[in-house]
Amino acid sequence: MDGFLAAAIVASMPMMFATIGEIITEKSGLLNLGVEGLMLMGGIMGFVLGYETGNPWMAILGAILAGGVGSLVYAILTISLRANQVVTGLTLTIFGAGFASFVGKTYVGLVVPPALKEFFARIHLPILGDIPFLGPIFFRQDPFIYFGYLVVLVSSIYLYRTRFGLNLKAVGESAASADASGINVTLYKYLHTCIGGALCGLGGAYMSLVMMSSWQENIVAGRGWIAVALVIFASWNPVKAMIGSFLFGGLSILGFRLQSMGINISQYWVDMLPYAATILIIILSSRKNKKENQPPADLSNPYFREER
Amino acid sequence: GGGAEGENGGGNVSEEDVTTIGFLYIGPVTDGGYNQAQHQGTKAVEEHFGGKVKILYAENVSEEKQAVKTNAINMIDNGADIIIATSFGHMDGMEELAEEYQDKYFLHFSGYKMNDTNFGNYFGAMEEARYLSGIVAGMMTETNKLGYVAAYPYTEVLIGINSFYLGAKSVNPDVTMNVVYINSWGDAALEQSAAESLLAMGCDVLTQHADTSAAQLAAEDAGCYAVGYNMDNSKVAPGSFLTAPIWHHEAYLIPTIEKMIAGEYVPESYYGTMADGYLGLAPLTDLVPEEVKAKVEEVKAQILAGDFPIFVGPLNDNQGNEVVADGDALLTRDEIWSMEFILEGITAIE
Amino acid sequence: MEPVKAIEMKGISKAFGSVKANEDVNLTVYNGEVHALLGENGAGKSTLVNMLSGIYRPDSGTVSIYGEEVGFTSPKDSIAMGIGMIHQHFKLIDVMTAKENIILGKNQGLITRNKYISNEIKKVSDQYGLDIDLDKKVYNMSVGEKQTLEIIKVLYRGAKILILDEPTAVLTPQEIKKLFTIVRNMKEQGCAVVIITHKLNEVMEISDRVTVLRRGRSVGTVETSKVDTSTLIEMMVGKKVDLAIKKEKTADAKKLLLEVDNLHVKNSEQKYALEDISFKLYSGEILGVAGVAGSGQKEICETIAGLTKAEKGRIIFEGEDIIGKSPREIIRLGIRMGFIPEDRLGMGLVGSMDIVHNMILKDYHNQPGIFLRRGPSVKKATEIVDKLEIQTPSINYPVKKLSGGNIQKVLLGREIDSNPKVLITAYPVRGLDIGASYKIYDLLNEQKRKGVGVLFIGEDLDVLMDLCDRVMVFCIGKVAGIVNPDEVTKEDIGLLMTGGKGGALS
Amino acid sequence: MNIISISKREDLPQKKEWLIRALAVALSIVCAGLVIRILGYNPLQVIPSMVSGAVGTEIRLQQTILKAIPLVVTSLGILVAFKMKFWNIGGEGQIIMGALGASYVALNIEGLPKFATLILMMIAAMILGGFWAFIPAFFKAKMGVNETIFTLMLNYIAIKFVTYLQYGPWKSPDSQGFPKVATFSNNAILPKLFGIHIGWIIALVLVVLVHLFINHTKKGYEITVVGESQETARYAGMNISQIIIVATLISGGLCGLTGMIQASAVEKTLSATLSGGYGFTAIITAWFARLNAIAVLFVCIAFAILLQGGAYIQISMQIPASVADMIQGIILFFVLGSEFFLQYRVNINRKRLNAKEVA
Ligand SMILES: Nc1ncnc2c1ncn2[C@@H]1O[C@H](COP(=O)(O)OP(=O)(O)OP(=O)(O)O)[C@@H](O)[C@H]1O
Ligand SMILES: Nc1ncnc2c1ncn2[C@@H]1O[C@H](COP(=O)(O)OP(=O)(O)OP(=O)(O)O)[C@@H](O)[C@H]1O
Ligand SMILES: [Mg+2]
Ligand SMILES: [Mg+2]
Repeated sequence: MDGFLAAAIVASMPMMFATIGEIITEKSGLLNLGVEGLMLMGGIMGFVLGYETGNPWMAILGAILAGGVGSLVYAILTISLRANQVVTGLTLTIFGAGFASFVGKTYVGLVVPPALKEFFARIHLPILGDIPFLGPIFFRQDPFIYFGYLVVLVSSIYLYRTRFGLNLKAVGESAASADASGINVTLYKYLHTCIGGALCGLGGAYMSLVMMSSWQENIVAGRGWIAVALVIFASWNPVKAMIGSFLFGGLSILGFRLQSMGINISQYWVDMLPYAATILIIILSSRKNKKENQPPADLSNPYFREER
Repeated sequence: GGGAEGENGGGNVSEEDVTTIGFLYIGPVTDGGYNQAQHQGTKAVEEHFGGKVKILYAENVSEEKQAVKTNAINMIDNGADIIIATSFGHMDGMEELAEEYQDKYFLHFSGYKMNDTNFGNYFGAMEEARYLSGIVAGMMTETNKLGYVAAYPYTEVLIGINSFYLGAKSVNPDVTMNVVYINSWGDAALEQSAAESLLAMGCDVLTQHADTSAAQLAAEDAGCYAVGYNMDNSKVAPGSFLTAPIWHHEAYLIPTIEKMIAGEYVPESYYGTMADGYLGLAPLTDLVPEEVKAKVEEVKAQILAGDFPIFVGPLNDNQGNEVVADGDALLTRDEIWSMEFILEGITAIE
Repeated sequence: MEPVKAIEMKGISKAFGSVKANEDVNLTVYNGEVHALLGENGAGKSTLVNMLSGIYRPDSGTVSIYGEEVGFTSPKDSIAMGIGMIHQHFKLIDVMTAKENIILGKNQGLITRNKYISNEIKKVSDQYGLDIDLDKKVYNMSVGEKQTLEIIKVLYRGAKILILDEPTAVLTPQEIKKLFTIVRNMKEQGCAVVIITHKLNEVMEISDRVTVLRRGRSVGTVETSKVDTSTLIEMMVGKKVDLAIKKEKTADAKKLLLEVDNLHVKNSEQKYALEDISFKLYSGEILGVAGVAGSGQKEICETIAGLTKAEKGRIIFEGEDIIGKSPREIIRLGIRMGFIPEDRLGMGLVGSMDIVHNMILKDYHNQPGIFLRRGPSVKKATEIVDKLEIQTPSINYPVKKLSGGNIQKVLLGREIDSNPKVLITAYPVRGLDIGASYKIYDLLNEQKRKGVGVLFIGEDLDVLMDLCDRVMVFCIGKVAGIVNPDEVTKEDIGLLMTGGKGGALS
Repeated sequence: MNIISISKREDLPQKKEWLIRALAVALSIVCAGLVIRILGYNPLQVIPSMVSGAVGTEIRLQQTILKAIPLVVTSLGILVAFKMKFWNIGGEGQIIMGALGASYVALNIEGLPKFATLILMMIAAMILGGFWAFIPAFFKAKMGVNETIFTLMLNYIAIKFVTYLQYGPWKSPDSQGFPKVATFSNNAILPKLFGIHIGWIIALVLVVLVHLFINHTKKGYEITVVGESQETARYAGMNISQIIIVATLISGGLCGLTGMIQASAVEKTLSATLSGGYGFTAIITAWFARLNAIAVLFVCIAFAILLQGGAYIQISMQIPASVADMIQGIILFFVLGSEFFLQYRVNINRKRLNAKEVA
């Protein structure tokens, strides 16, 4: 059981990074549907830099840069040039997939160098790792996952406890009001879109560097889209995003566990389960129509100060 | 404009004695599995014919028929005389094109359709090589539990599962096997997750019938063994890779293309065997002890001799029903390809 | 001693595309002065002050604050210079608390320190005698509370120059009084205040000097004490006009049109928004509705129009009970009722559609067949544009691009065109300049003459008393009284609105 | 200060609008060329080859049109939903479900004349596709559930479901063990006209019908009003739930019809891959067409040229598919960016610039 849950956490990580990335992006009022493309770009650039340099930090840097630059393109188009966000996001997905596939051409099937493997090996955390039941699930994981926990923590504090988080929320709720309050709306939007993109890139890199420890064509396989859905599931809260990702990660490998234990339920139905569960949850969560659970009010509206 | 036409529409100006062959692949030719194996065959063809053939290929040709036909037509537009499509879902597209382009040849791998004039298909008795690789697995396992990562539950995959298990069982009567279907061909992460589930259940030798090397890598991480498929991946997963049942597509393609160039090809439904050299086993790696190698060689010799049926009765399915009676055997391709069962000793959903 | 020039704008021009919103405008405001900006709708008042708040940048001209020439590139720069702006439309974040709104965009360390900040805010609000619940969410606030919040927000930033763009448009007389106390308070502390309002009595009451804008140009600056309202109007419009509401008595044979009886309506939070409302509306009268904002005005309109479900009670229109009927059913019954909702673009009109397509909004479904016939509405649109003198490039122009007054005329025109027997209007002159407002009053009086029963929801008590035959006063969802304006004073009505006793009941 | 100022354009003359568009496309091609160069190919060969590969010969043009057909029909479906601000990104799933409906008829109903069979298939496709859009619409209308995610999730469920049918209960006994649904009988296959299946006629007719529907019918008017403001629709006495449901039924129905066309005319069977990404691409094309049905036709043809051109150079120049994807992405980025210059004017204030230099 704890083996399954530990594996569920691994399976959830790519989505968790991407979901939090998308939450931060959406908090600034931008709906970036290019998550899938950003994850692929981060995945390949992380892998290529890691593979070529053998340096895990370079790998991470590669992923962050790829996600950051990809979302910068999105930001320029949607923030400064006010292009439609949905269409730009879809285009980013097309581009990102092409980019990753092209750059990754000669890397498919290659395995990360030993230095990286070692760096990203599981670490049994002292004390925490020995907590009964929870320890083996949460605290005997790889450092990337610990970094993931940190991202949840830091982003929660950032969003809910700092003035930057407050300002960010204002930007997403009403760019015009935030602007009138003296907040640099454009800067906030750019910055958080790029941070969000970088996190998506890290989510992709987790797949290529740690989870698979090899590059495979189309490695992300739809997880970016799930992340977009999880944002709503999580009602823009990083902690809930983590829980949602765990749930989704768990559901995505549940069928395999059941199969290997010889429990006879059709994998086809199990395959549908995470999607059906997402639907169920967004239906349930929309019933208690709390204002705080709603999308940022200014989401996907372009802002131009002189416009009314 | 017109100038560009001449430059790149090379088809129209192709010299008489150069034959252009177009290959359609379902994935990238560097996938470390199915498509790379196909492409190795293609390169062998190119090498064999030297300058006499020109190869065109398209990767990631989805099984949407329009995509299949568009790619093939673009190849014909660029002078292709022979189109070879390599995924099951490409079949119907080939069938229609064969009708539309009577003066071109069409070949399809892993299907069953053909016509009398210009469209044939080819496939192989992979159960032979699977059986051999099963022997390796059966002898290498210590927990007596094998794990099998499979794409979808249907006949082709069932044949693989059962033949692999029979091979293992022939050398290890206590062996059992768990199968996990992932309902996908090329999703590496799913293959890996499935492999990890199997490892968690105590399986210590894995194999897969899906397109990537993820299961082998997962086995390596867990310190277990893996039998691959399609490709010799001894370099990808040196710590786990034992062997793999593999295709030698060139063994069929070279003579067939020769016939086509000569205009002597008569469509057939080719079903290659190890004896034909169409199928084989990747060299057993150093992880495999000598006695295993010897056993494999012994059975291989029998298979090559052509008198070693794989599915010999009595066989029960995992519901306890007799599926092949004592003294009976599945001998013909048709008999084998109506398989709908999973053998006793294998845990798998239906 | 020479007073300090807080603001000096010289030769300011600003164009939006081909629209010259400001042209060579000059404005000087001194410390310790309340300076009113006056002008018709679209004269360029908001544009001018928005250049002080850093929202717009002037195309040419100079802006000096305390004698120092500035070039604001964003509101941030303006705030830093001590300018606090209260915009025509609230700039608040709905889902945040009062406190969060106040500290938005302020530099004060990384982590928000709750206790400390609350105390700071308290200090400021006490200083000006303002009162606010810091933990209340904006979406739970009344308009008055929001206005107070905006002011505290500005004061908390230590603004020395306060700019108010039509702050009184949505306030009750009591709230306006409170606001003016704060303004005087600030003035006494040496701050400079710029205030924009269309209500001349307010200009006369609060300001020291007035600058008048006309069509983007500054017409001149005068001392308030040295002019009267008609002079100001003349400066604004450019010619002498006589503005007065002529209340006409119509023929005595009044017919009962609408009877509301024992009406109860709940709001979305399942509380009673309307409780035991009963009144009668006769033909040829204008029945005014007065009340503090949010006392049930919106609900009474929407319930009569069939948009909100009633808990119990009856609404009898010429003998027919229409309670529980949808708007479509009401129309089907042949009941001709016009409704001008409070939120013009949010409810009454489709902003992105042109005048033609807005004309058919309520009767398109009476057309036979599945196709939409435009012909009749083209004619109607042309007529209405003509008759109401709507300023628009063409009848095929999206209504949201029209100015507020013209938008209102389109809506009113459509509703009147349907020959209604009852006309419900909610705040029809909100945000309109005097000229436009009086045009609307004239139109309503014309309807009254034709025998229409008009229910007029208003906020300006002077207007209510001048225009209406009877005034129904709402207080927290109940009818506090129905009075004859000739027999009561403004103060009486004010008392009724706030639940105080007294006033002549009719 | 104020050296660059941006202002909204009033009414851009048509001529100038097209000039800017053309400029954007030209610029995007130049940039795509640059990228092609960086990737190690010769843009002077690649780009002309793309164009000639899409329209150079009759056969190529046919391929382009075959791609445009499903794109046009799906885009029209997406357009109807988007008009109402119902963000339907479930086109893929609706296509698949439509194909499923059509296939059910094709495989199970025998003995009807060809025409009747085809009509019945279309109806079934539109019902199932419509139903697949109706589910999220229902929840949106009744409970305000976010439709973007709902429709997206339903894509996956539809695809998994049809995969299940293909590998399970609907697997043809004649497919010799392979996972394949039976091929349709000739009765269930759309005929051809001028060498291309009559899906092109259907698409053209639908362009006109949808244009009429949106702009000239009462329902179309209602849909636009509801999209603009539900409050206004309520005020006007419209039955909002009913309008939402009708619009999504039409939207999903049109996507479903795409499924029927692809299943009947192209695949001639049901397969889980037949949606071919059209559901997503149609969002892009519908948007570029500014939700105008007539423009959809042209935008989709332009996009089909991009798709076919991309496929063609993969073969003719043996460029990987990924490069074609990247070129597509770059061109779209530029066109997206250029929209800005159609709506805004960027003024460079010379006077100030000079003043600054002097200072
Ligand atoms: N966003 C916009 N885009 C284009 N034109 C606009 C825009 N906003 C306003 N206008 C133009 O400005 C004119 C006046 O609009 P505005 O909303 O400023 O009215 P106003 O000055 O408030 O006048 P009033 O309230 O009396 O109607 C309109 O006729 C319209 O043409
Ligand atoms: N953001 C904008 N975009 C386009 N035009 C604008 C904009 N803001 C103002 N205008 C134009 O400038 C003119 C002046 O508008 P402004 O809002 O300053 O008028 P105002 O005097 O404040 O009117 P009101 O009394 O109605 O508030 C308007 O008529 C409008 O045409
Ligand atoms: Mg104004
Ligand atoms: Mg105005």
